[in-house]
Amino acid sequence: MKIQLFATLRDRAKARSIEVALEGPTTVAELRKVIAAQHAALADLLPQALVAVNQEFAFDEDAVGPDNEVALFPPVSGG
Amino acid sequence: MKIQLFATLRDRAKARSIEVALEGPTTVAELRKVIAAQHAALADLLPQALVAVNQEFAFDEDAVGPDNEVALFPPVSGG
Amino acid sequence: MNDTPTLIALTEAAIDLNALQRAVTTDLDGTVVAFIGTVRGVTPGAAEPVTTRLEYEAYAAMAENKLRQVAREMREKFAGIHGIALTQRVGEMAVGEPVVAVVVSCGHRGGGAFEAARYGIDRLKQIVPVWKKETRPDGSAWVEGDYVPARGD
Amino acid sequence: MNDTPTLIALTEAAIDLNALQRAVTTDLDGTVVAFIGTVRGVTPGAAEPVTTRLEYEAYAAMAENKLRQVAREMREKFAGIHGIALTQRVGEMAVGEPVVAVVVSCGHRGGGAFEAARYGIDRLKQIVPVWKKETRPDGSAWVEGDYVPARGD
Repeated sequence: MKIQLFATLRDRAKARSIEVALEGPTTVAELRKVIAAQHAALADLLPQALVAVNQEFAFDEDAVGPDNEVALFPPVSGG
Repeated sequence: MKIQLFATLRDRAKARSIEVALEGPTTVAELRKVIAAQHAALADLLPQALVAVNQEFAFDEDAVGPDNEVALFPPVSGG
Repeated sequence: MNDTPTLIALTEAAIDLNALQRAVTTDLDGTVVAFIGTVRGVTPGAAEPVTTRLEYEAYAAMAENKLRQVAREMREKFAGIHGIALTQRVGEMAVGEPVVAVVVSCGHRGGGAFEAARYGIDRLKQIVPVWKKETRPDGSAWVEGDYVPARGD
Repeated sequence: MNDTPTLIALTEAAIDLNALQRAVTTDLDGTVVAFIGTVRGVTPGAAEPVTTRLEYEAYAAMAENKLRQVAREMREKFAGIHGIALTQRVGEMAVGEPVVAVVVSCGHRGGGAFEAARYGIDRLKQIVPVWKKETRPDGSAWVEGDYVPARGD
């Protein structure tokens, strides 16, 4: 599945998105582990990173699957 | 001396200013009485009217004389 | 660069908020707060709820002095602010038009600009000699103010 | 006429405060309050006090949704307000330029527009997915946010 990246995470990955191999639906907590394992360059940024699923903030116990729109980014600093 | 008028007082007097005959320096309280006596049309508006002397709000016990810039107007309603 | 620009205007010209924002913003500022008073067309609950037009008159020389006094008081009470613009428009204005603007800059959003703008418009409505005449469908009348100045105002 | 206009914009265009004021002002309004966030050039006390430029990036689709959510929350908390405009600019901006605007109208100056504008910018900075990269004389770096969203944000 595709995961969009923003700000520090995009710079680190040198890409606007990454692909993650996922075997069916899982949780946000599991997804974080899968990303860290498959994209080592992002590993140290993941603990602080926020996950959005279908454009809403998502939390560790939330479900996430290949059909969702998923994004990974640092705490926001706009305004 | 000349007294500038604004808003309701100007409308009532049908003039931007009135002339008041004053025998030398006096107080704002006295000036109010003189105006009421010499310009009867303004008499009923005078109790609520504000007096400015040299562009500052003036109070009954303050001195005022023919050399001052004097204005008479209702409480402000700008903004 | 002047870190504390103060702009005072009593004018018949339309109020340009973009220009006022630029004028108050110094290099130290990340926040600008603007209060804008507009001509309200409908005042629910009022005896005559519909306003067609407002006409503003000022005692110009004193009004400019009192606008400067409001700016001084704002700086005394809100030490964190930098730029101040106080603009009072006079003449005839239609419903929806900006009549008065109090624009304040400061470093951060918690630096006092909100509070200073609120203080500024409250004081302006107390001590700046400006009066408005309201035109309603049934005629026109001066709007009565109610603040009686005290010594020091 | 719509008594509760809501304007949401995530845009590369310059912010036009005059247009935003007109857009939020209904016939019921005598007050408009605008918070404008600008690019601060100097932050005294910071390790690197001088900013040359800011570059803003957004997760656009989610940012627009979250701007709408901020507007909904403003209406829930401040029942007296009428119009709301929330504009976040993205792209490169120079010192002094407006980056974000929260503009609120209400009937009278005590009707909640000051409080709603303050609430709006606070929430925008918490939940709208936008990030800024700061260019200083010594290089550039992303500015770190510190708000961790909770369920419902």
